[in-house]
Amino acid sequence: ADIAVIGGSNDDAFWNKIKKGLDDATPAIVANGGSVNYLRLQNYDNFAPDVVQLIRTAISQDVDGIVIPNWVPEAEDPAIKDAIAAGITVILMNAGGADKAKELGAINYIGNEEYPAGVAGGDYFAKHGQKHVLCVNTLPGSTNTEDRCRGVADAMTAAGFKSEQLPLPTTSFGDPTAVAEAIKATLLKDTTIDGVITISAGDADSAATGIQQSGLTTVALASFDMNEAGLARIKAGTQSFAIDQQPYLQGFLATSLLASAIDFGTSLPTFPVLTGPGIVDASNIDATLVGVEKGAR
Amino acid sequence: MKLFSSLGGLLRRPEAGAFLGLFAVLIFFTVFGGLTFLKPAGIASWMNVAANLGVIAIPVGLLMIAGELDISVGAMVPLGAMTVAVISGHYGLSIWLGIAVALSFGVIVGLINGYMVIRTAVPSLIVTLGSLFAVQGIVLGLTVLITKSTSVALATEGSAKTIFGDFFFGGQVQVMVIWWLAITAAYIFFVHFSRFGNWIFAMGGDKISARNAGIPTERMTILLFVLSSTSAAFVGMCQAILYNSAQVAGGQSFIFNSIISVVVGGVLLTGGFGSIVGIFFGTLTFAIVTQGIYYTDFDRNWSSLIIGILLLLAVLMNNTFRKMALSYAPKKAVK
Amino acid sequence: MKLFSSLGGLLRRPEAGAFLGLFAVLIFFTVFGGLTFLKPAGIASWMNVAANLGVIAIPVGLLMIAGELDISVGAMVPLGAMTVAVISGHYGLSIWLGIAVALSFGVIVGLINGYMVIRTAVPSLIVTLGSLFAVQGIVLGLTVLITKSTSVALATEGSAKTIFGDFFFGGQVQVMVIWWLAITAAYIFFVHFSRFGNWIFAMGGDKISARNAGIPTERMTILLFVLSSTSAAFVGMCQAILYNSAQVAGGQSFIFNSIISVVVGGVLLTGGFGSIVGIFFGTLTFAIVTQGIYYTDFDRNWSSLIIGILLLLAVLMNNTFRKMALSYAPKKAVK
Amino acid sequence: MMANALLSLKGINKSFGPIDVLHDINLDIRAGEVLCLLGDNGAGKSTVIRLLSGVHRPSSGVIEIDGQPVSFKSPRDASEAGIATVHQFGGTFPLMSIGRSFFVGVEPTKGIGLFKIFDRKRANAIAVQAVQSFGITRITDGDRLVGGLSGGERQALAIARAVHFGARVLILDEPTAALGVKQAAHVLRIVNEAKRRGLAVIFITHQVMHAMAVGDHFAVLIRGGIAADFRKGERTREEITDLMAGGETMAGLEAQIEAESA
Amino acid sequence: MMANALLSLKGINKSFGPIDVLHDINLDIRAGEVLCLLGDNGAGKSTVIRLLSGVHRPSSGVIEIDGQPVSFKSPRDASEAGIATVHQFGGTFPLMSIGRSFFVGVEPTKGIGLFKIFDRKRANAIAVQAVQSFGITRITDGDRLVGGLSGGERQALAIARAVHFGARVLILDEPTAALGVKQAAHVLRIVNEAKRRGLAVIFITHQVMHAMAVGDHFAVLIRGGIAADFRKGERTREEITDLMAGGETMAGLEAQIEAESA
Ligand SMILES: Nc1ncnc2c1ncn2[C@@H]1O[C@H](COP(=O)(O)OP(=O)(O)OP(=O)(O)O)[C@@H](O)[C@H]1O
Ligand SMILES: Nc1ncnc2c1ncn2[C@@H]1O[C@H](COP(=O)(O)OP(=O)(O)OP(=O)(O)O)[C@@H](O)[C@H]1O
Ligand SMILES: [Mg+2]
Ligand SMILES: [Mg+2]
Repeated sequence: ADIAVIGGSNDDAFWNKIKKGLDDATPAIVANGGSVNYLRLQNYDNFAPDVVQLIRTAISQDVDGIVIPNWVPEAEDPAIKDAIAAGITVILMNAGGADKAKELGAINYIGNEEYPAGVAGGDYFAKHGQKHVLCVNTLPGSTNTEDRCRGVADAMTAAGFKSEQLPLPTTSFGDPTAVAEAIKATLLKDTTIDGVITISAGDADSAATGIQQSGLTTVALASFDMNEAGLARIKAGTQSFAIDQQPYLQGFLATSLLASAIDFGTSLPTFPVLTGPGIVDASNIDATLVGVEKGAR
Repeated sequence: MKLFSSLGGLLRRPEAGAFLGLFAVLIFFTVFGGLTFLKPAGIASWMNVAANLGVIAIPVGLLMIAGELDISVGAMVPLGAMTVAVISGHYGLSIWLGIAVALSFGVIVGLINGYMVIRTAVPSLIVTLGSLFAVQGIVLGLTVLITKSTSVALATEGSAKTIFGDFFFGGQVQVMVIWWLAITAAYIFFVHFSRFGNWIFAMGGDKISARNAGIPTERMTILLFVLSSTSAAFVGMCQAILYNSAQVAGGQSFIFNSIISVVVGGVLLTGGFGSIVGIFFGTLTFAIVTQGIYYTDFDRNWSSLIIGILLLLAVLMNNTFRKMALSYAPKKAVK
Repeated sequence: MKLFSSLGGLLRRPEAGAFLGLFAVLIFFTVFGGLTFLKPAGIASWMNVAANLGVIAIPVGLLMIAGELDISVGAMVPLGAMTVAVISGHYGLSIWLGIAVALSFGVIVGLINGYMVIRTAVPSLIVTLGSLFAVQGIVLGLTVLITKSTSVALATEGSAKTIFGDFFFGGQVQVMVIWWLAITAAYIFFVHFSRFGNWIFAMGGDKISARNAGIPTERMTILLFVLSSTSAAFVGMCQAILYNSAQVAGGQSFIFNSIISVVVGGVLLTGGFGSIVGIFFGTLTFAIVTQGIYYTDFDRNWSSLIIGILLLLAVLMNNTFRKMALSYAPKKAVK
Repeated sequence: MMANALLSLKGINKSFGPIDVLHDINLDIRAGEVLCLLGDNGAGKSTVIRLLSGVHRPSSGVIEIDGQPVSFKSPRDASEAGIATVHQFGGTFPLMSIGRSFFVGVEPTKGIGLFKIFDRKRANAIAVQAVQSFGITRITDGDRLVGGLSGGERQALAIARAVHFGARVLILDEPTAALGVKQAAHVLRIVNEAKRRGLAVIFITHQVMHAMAVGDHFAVLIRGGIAADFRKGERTREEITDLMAGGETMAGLEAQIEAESA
Repeated sequence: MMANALLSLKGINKSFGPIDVLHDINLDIRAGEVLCLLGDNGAGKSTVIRLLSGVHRPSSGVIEIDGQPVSFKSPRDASEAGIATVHQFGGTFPLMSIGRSFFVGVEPTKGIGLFKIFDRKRANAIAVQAVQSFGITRITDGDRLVGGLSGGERQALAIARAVHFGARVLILDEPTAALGVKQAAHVLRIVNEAKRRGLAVIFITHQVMHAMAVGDHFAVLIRGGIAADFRKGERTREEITDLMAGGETMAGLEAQIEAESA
């Protein structure tokens, strides 16, 4: 089957693991006479219109199936309906949820959700003794990053503690020093903060320096998603955990399930298929590192 | 109307190079992207992108011709989108009110930009940079204050949806394409046929001489800033209506993309030279390059590289072809 | 050396306005940010940001003085970081080799940019935009190809860490600050005291006359592009060593931030006028404005708005103060 | 017999910040007369012109038209009062076509209402004809870019423009400086023609011969003040030359140079 | 008695794309001689200059120095061969100081090795002195920006620069066009002085008087070709005037204008 996969910017570490997943699934699909085309956003600047544009592009290519993350339902739903109306099989991945998949007529939902991932992080903090957590958002205004911070905040509040967001202006996006210094300044200003969580793995590298600079060694660090340096910190004990949604599985499963459904009429009884949130901390770090070696985690 | 007297004259026009560049990338993607790229659905895919960009690129290009820059458009797109979403979505007021307010915000920011540029000696890059940040801050702050969220839904029905945010032609082509073509035609008239166009070119060529020649340079500058920020608010508003939702973030890519389209379209960065048709071709070229890549088999990890090289080649072709054409023109007899 | 003969002369210098702007934002944040902002840790916080930006802003400013633009720096920062991380982190080779290769990539991209600008008639904005995309594509493609990841860790010990990526002064101040100060001093000499500076100003003032005056404008243009992209690669490399990790994404903010710093520092966007000290003050101003906000009690959702307004005011103050000072200067006796 | 002044400057001073450029300038310009404004480099001639054409405003003093004080807020005000000026430099737009450059700000249009369109053909025809009437017959295509013209050709274009639009007062700041012998002669003829049509002309030149050929009335500026103000025939050529040189004795200058060169 | 040519043009043609600007130009310029290049606007005088100063390269033909063919790849090559040029427009940098503008490309330095620093004081002193030696005594501060000078002052600065650096050949393209009577006289004196020092001078002007005052040798360009080439005294002033006007009869021009003006 000819499959199109809509995805995030591919200089984004997270989406590269999804891409690894679908790349690994591709040979089997090609062997059955199909193809896989990854349509990725250039950036997240003009989010909703760009995503819809990609869905329309996929429809125009006469594919048999599309893997779609339903980030902005209000915007994407009409396009997804059009795709299904055009006879294309759709599977939702990474964002959307089971209810949405049923509503639209997609064959399944594979992934996790940002908000529960945030809640999982907040719970972890609350359980491990943090009372005031700062959620560093380098992309304020984006739905998915806002949801993450909101989840953390809700879980902390539910446990009787505090959490707030630190939105950074676009001038500091991609400048680790600016991010690190912003975190340091916030910690210096409010010394009750004892936990910091960043919306991406790269920002955690800056946050580690910011915390170290502030001299407040008791501040616990965590991140959404993970990278090599972050895992090294978890192993060394300078970062407490990372929230992982196992993107490799999302890409791999979504693509192969979709192709198999089209080519062989299979269908999975499990609905939805959840791949996260998983927590990576000192307890499971070594197994994770093996996957990292191969570019899947 | 006999506009060009010879091939040489034709190729000396500002849009000639842009056209050659457009032609080259079309060939490239037809070869590497295959037929789907040229099927109606494929064409719609880059036309839609070009239309949204093009409505903003033309006034940005006019400002560049007049010797100014406007980067605040990057914040005006979300402002336009958020305004209509908050008024007509969150508060549930009439969609027409939302549209009117969104557009008037565009006019107001444009007036502020324009006044600051003419009243102070601050370069327009910095003035509009200031308003870029300020408007971004206002959109984020107010939206969170009002809706406690950074994403607001909006459901539009009826004629407003049809006019501003729908698809036609088998659900493929955005109405924005029609707006873009109509607006382009209006600009062509305004810039190349009415007297105002002459004023814009004169302002970019030599602002002091233009003022000395009696051109109301200040009023024209303000007008152009109003045009660009209102156009950006218009595009944001239409996107919100089309996609039924508005986000606080976003729109920043319009800053660079519009400048790129304008310069690829043959407008001189330093002002005084360019054409609407050129900007039109430049926008199309840019849209084809960025969208066409999805129709090819190249590994997506390398797509930025390919876009970079193609853009460079398109602009290079501009210059080389034009030069070649000029020097191969028939020699005049020696007098 | 008696550099200025009067207050008027002092205020007519390109850096005077920048200095007043700097002074104003310092006061603002001392009032609203309180003491933490001025404690060593607070000062270090904006000095660190300024240093990383400043090393790139100065050569970008020199290019602007010479009438060119370089936006490819936005891709050179990750290129420098990734190169050293892949060579010395992923492959585990000597850190010095990583540093050498990172810097030579800077030189190579600079040479390519420079050659393309002088050999073709394509404006440097477009040339460096092409290389911005191309280098981004190469960094992404190669990194994923080699490491199967977009984020590479790097652990550096010993003298390389001390020289390029460490903190001093009680672990607060990045060594980059020392580099910045040293490099600024070198540039001040190079631009304002050696003959080369004169050439750069002449090129920006009137490139044809400069060439007619026998200045090797082409070699100077290439040199300046090499300087800017190597500086950006240098900053990226140092950041990778400091943060023990490199990402494929990022660095784009350096494009706008460096241009803003340069223009806030009093460099004319159209070339021919400016000063290194001005760029230095401009960079500091920008860093203070963006970092100072974290020391205040303003709601973070409004920080973009405050940054926008402060930047505008800083630049406005530049102009107003300078004008006022000039017109209040003592009148000469009527002859 | 002497008509009333069309344009008068009364006690005009002008300073740029601390620099005094003009002090106490009093001048009358009459219709049908040519005023030659003479003076050394930097004497302030162009500054006087800039005041009259609305580019700068006087620091003090009054400009009167037909005895009524006026205040030009912009060059547009001056051109609406019928004053057309060729400034010393500039006035043309290198990247615009000859026809468009000629009509900048006063474009001829055809059609009606909102759909008035710029009449390119007529603009080109008028511009080319106006330039050719200055003896520059090489220029036949109004679509050519101004940037491709020689220095003199460009100057002729600017003058042709002012003459074409000069309603009551025509101001020429060193119009013959870049012109060839033939073109300069044409400019002088045009000045005479304008005078005969009843325009007031202000003519700035550094060439005594050109000044003597057309001037009715001469004013000499020395360091920002009027050092002499006289009518045709009241001074000899040698006296005028000396005045133009800033009051220094220049008599026998040419002879002296001839003698020096061996 | 006639020395060998220092600089020769042999069969030079030049076209820009389809436009032929110069055809078959042959000229000899000797040390200690002033060649006046005359001709109408657009005749091609500046183009000849641009070939000699390395700005353009001839389409065909040879430039020789001391009988050796040379090929200037850039203006730098020409100035290294000892040719200093004041181009018709430009040559100064509005936003630079007088001292810096004067020495652009040939900055005086003090100190040694890597630490050679631009000698601002000396540059300013030399520049101010050179400009003042042209009679423009208003300029005393070498730190002033060029943009603030009057047209003539700027022109004087450019000429002063070329004279200062002119090693063997000094080329002046309409140097007196924007100058006052006094300053023009100074330029003519400077030309004579350069000639006496043994330099070859090429002088372009539209003013017969200036040409006759300094020229030893005259070449007249008409529409890109050499129409006449003669030495001092071989033609009358009237004949030269006619040639400068592109071959048209201009005799009695001034008389005619005088007569026209009533
Ligand atoms: N905007 C300005 N700011 C400061 N000084 C100025 C300005 N404009 C002119 N000046 C000065 O005023 C004096 C007179 O200048 P102006 O241009 O009027 O001279 P001019 O008589 O036209 O000379 P020229 O014959 O060389 O054209 C000069 O010394 C000049 O430097
Ligand atoms: N780069 C160029 N491209 C095309 N045509 C040119 C170029 N440079 C000059 N010309 C043309 O060549 C002719 C000669 O120009 P040139 O500048 O040499 O004249 P000139 O004799 O110096 O005139 P003037 O006395 O007005 O300065 C003109 O018709 C001009 O339009
Ligand atoms: Mg003047
Ligand atoms: Mg010439």
